[in-house]
Amino acid sequence: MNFWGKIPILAGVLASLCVGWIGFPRVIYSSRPQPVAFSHPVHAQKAGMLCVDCHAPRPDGTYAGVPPLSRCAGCHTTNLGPSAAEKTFIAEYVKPKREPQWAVYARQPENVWFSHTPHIRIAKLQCEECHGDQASSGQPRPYQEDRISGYSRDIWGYEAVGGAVPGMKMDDCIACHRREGLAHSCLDCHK
Amino acid sequence: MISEKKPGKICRYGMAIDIDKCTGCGACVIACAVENNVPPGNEGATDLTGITWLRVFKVDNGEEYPARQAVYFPMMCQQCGVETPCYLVCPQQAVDVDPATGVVGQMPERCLGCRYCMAACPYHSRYFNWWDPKWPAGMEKTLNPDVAPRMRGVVEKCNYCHGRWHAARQRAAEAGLRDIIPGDYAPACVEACPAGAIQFGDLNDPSSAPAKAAKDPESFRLLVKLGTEPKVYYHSKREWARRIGDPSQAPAPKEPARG
Amino acid sequence: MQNTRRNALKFIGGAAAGAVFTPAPWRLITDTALWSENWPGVPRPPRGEISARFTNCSICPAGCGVRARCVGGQPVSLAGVAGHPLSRGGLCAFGVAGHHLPYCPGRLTEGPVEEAAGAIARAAANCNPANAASPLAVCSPGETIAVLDLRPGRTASWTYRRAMGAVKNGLYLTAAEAFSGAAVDLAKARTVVSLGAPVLDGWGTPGNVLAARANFRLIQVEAIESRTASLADLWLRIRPGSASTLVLGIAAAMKKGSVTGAAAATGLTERQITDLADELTQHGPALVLPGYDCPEAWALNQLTGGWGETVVARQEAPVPEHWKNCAPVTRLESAPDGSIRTLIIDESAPGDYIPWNAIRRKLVADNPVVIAFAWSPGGYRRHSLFTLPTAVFPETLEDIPAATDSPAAVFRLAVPLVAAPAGVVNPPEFVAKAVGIDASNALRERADAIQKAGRGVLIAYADGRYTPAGQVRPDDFWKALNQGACWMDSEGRRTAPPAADFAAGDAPPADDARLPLVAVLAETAAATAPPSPLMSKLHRESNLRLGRSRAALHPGTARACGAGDGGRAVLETSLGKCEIEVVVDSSVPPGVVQVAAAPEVIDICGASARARVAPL
Amino acid sequence: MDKRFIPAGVSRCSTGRFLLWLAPWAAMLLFGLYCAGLCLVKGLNQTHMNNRFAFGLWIFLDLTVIALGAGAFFTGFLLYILKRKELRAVINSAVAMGLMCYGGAMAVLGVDVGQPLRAWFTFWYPNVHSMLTEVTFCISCYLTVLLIEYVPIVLKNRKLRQVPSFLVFEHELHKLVYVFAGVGTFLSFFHQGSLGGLYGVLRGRPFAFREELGIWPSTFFLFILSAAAVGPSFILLTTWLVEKIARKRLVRPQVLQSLGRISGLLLAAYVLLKTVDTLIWLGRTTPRSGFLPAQYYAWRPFGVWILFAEIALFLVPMVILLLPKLRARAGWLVSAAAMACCGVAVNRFVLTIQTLALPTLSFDRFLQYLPSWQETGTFLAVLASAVLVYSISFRYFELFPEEGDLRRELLRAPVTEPALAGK
Repeated sequence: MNFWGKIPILAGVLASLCVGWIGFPRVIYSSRPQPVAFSHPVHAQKAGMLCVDCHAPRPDGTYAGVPPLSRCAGCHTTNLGPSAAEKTFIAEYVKPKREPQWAVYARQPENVWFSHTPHIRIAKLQCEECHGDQASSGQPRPYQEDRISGYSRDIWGYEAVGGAVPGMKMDDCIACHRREGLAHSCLDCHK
Repeated sequence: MISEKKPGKICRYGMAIDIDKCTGCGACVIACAVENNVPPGNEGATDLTGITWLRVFKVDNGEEYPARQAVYFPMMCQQCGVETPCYLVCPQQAVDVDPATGVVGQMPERCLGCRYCMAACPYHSRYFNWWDPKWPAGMEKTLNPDVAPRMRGVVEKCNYCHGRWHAARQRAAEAGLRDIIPGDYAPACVEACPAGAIQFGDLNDPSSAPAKAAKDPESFRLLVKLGTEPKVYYHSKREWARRIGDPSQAPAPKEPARG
Repeated sequence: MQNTRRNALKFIGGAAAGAVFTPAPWRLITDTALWSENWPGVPRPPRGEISARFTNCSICPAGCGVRARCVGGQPVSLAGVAGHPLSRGGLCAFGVAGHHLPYCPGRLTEGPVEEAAGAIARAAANCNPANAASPLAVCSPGETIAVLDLRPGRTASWTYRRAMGAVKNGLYLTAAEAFSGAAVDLAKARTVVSLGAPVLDGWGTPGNVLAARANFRLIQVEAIESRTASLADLWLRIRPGSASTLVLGIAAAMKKGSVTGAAAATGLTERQITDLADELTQHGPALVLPGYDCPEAWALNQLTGGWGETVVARQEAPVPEHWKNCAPVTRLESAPDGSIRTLIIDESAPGDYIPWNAIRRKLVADNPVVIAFAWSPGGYRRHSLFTLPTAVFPETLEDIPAATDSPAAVFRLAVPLVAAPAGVVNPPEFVAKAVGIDASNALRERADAIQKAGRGVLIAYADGRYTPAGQVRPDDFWKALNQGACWMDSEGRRTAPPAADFAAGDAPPADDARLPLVAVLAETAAATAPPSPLMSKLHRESNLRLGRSRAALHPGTARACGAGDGGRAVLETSLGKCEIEVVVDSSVPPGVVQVAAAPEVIDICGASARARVAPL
Repeated sequence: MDKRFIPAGVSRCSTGRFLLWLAPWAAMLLFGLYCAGLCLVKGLNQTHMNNRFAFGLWIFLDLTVIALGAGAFFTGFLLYILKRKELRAVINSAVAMGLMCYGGAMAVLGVDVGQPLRAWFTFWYPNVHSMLTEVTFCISCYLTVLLIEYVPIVLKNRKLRQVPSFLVFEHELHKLVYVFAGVGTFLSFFHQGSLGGLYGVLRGRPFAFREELGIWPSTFFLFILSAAAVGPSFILLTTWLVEKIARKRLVRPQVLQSLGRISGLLLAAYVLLKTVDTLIWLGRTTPRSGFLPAQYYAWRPFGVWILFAEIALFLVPMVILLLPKLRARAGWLVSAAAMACCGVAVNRFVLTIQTLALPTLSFDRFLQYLPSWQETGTFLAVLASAVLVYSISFRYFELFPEEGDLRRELLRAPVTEPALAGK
């Protein structure tokens, strides 16, 4: 058939390429901001704190979860700075003793068994190696969640968040475990 | 995804079960279900559609009173070590045999529920989720965080309480060790048995109970002639009970007995 | 027109082709597969700090030591306490799932608290004329208010006795045990003859029994192939309900009397009976254990020489002096018929379930007031005017008296691992308050009294350390008990219990053409309380145990009744009928219907009764 | 009013009658879809399968229809590779039949698995040891081949061929038909074998387990042979059936007879090998795995009779089909073909259902299984959809290229008679 006959076909191809590459990735994730405009750099550089000052592991080395409000309130009894975020934090959370509902970027699916202990005590990994350099991450990224699977965007791995953090996808775990000769079976990490 | 260099100890976990000690109380069955977040049976569930990773069968010697005798057989996955039937047939690698522990693992999230593995298993120790898992209101608070609940339409089975294995490794790591501290890991049924009939250990370690059982002339394994090298050894002083392991000794078809 | 349509088709075709080269379709396939991991309705187990807490199981009188694995304070699994002097690390199937009880479907959480309190108060005031108009508790002289205690020997029991003592016409009733204050010492026994007692199936303290099992020869005398019968060294199958006759026969054989009658009644040969008698006398120390239907078998031990040896008197754990002036212990059957106006039944910690007609007989004819304390429906709730909800293990704070197989007195607490729902009442405190005495601190008072007596040792579960009670400060004693511990009395001089008489038990059920079968109770251990929902693993998902409202029949008998495996049917006795599900089982003797013990069943069957099974 | 779609030179019933014929099948299909929906939405608790009877009616159905569907590839193989030109008369019909069978099988498999959304994992994470992986790959590939082979038949439709580009496409495709036939033949041979292997590899089920020749259990090869042998019989049978229902001559008798002859020859080979295999299995394989052959047949209703019934259902048709005298008689020919089809059904039944019914542990019990109405309904849906699609194809496409010629001959015949007589 002649060139003009091909036009509709090409148009179709073009259309779906645009939708698939530009539209779709925006639509598939729902996004919500963190409750508080928490700034890691301020705490790390200005206050000169270490990761473990807030993200302290339990005695057995397991991760104790996002620090509770009480930990923040230890310092943030009153406004420590002029910023608006500071004011709202004190007013909305510290004063009424309301726990901020943090969204955890690195929350793995239910069937993943992960313990920080061997990764810290034996592999001697640094936080940054998996969580990325949060100390200079500035404003917290909005938490993005896959609309269908309900999983955090971060665990889709490096490429998914445009290199913002190192991979936390299964392939990334396996890659490292393979290097270390620790990949034996699915149940190494699944429960 | 089995890697070439394997640091750490290579185990072959197995069991030694003394059926002369077993009173069929069922504590192991319940402990197993509690440990592994197996839901209570659906209203429609029967002994053919329920989920019991560990099941206790009552077996009698086929005689009538007064010669009648019975033993109880705790049946869990026998963790076949060679030609593992379920592992070979799974079309999409939802089953694997861990070379470091010898445990046959089942990945519910990878399983598509074709049930080919169930047809392949000679011990019927694989179970299918015919219903959506349901717990009475509030009871889901008592679920074990070390084991992920399964969804409808997938196969599950005994994996020697893998949650406990993870926990033991966690404790080892706490002490800076790669290998599990000896004796720190045992499945729930072993811990629960009030008669101490179920013993657990590493077949590679000659001092372990299963390794000893493997040499004991009064020990036997079920359907061992199939050549799948099961890792569960049963022990009985009674000759008729030992013969049960071999179906060519099976009694003629008779009325069903409970179990 | 034709043309545009063709173009549209082309466009769609192109789009379809193009889509393949975008991430969209592939990502959608992946995501839907991932979604099936979080299938709606699959719960997420809560995470949290993992800790171990200790308590004692109060589901049955054994009171085994329990180690609870808790996540964020919530127990997620229970196990025995290794090295426990009595339970020896053992825990039965019911105990292993004990932490599910609060979530049993049908759990009671609300009840007519005020009305019940009023009724008790009025009755206690012995019909104050002011209330004469009220239909409740209008009692004439000679009528009484009574508490029926299904598990005597608890501190709660003392509170009830005090309460009833404070009431002018109060009565404290206990279940029809042959006698209390006696214990058996399995470790001493070489020969154990059980007349239907589920020795290896929940009798006494399972861990203790299994530990002693290797050292005694077990002879099970029972009509059905119970779990114990099938595992005993010797099983003597007798006619259902003929155990009492056999007891007398054995006694006669020991005195070299005639056993012909007994042989005829039980279906055993005379030889078997005389041999049994010889076993008891010659291979001592021997122990005779009574079953559900022949309490008088205790008395046999007086003839075997086991009296004071394998059956010993057990003194009770010390109690505060000021408790002692209280109502005496009255056995239910010795209470006059038609005398009780107001009856309070505490089944929050159940023992043996007493058939309702045995209780009903004692009540006044015209609208008696029955108040039941229960955490689950299905028990005496069916017969009571008021039912008050109570806490259940592991919500309760209560003590567990020594089990039958513990020669020494013990004191241990079932401590709350989870909070009880709002609206439940504490039965003893409730009754005490209603009659105007304060018992809110009874457990602590008891503990102090025990500690003050200075006898025995305190065994802490967390570290397994034994400390003489005398060396512990009262507060620490109480604290230790609340963190999971057991006080054990020191081994005193062995004394024989008071003499027991051969009170005739129930006669074997008379033949009845209309009722061709004999109903025999099975699974009598933990008969009253409904078990964890997870018990379906033993009841339905594997027929290891006979589930509630199920009855096992021999294939032949089933055919004769026209009942098929798994079919619904009606079990009928002279006392009534209830619906059952039939299980065909070749191990059941012909002519017998083996029915799982449950309140509604015990109400119509007792220990054994003539019955018929008719399919629905 | 649909006349313009009906192929030239053939007669078809009125639209009304056609719809009347479709109606009951459509109803059956709807019911079946409802049943399948129940199984998908409420889960497989709707079936009577259980942990012991993990496979049921559906797997039996799949194995059987795929064995019968083998008629498609084998006829193609005979026609295009072995150049049996007379089979051109039935090839289109055979392709349509194959499409029905394989399509149905795939659809049922989609309902049979507990998590259909994950079915594609088999392609992404295949386990090379698993026979089911082989089956899944081959069947889905061959289904595609069948579709491609079916396209020309559709495009040849009187109305569609008016579109010039379609005509070109159809022509191009037709040039490749030999390639597809070859590929299809290979795939089919392979997955028929894999289906046999499916049970033959079950070491845990001594009743099904067979020793290996090379890397495949003997059932692998037996299934190929039995499918190849019965395929032509099935085509023969269906063609005859269509003739009866449509009340028309569609092919020349020689075609059916040659189909029968081929079927007979292959049946002979099959019966021989099957017997040898059975003897080895009972005499060597079974004792080795600690079982007694007697145990297999100790349970009612599966007595030894089923073993002999299976063999007889192959033996008898073989004899009939090999004797030219009997083959010449339509009655004998067709009933022989029918018998062979039953034979393969019984064979698949024994391997699937009896295998699962038999206990392996000595204290285990024999099981009975009856499909639930939901299972049966889903099964009927496959049947109904097959009939529907085939009827439509038959009405609008040239499933039997010779039909037109045969009709013309018939019409001409009475005219010529008097003309001759006139001389």
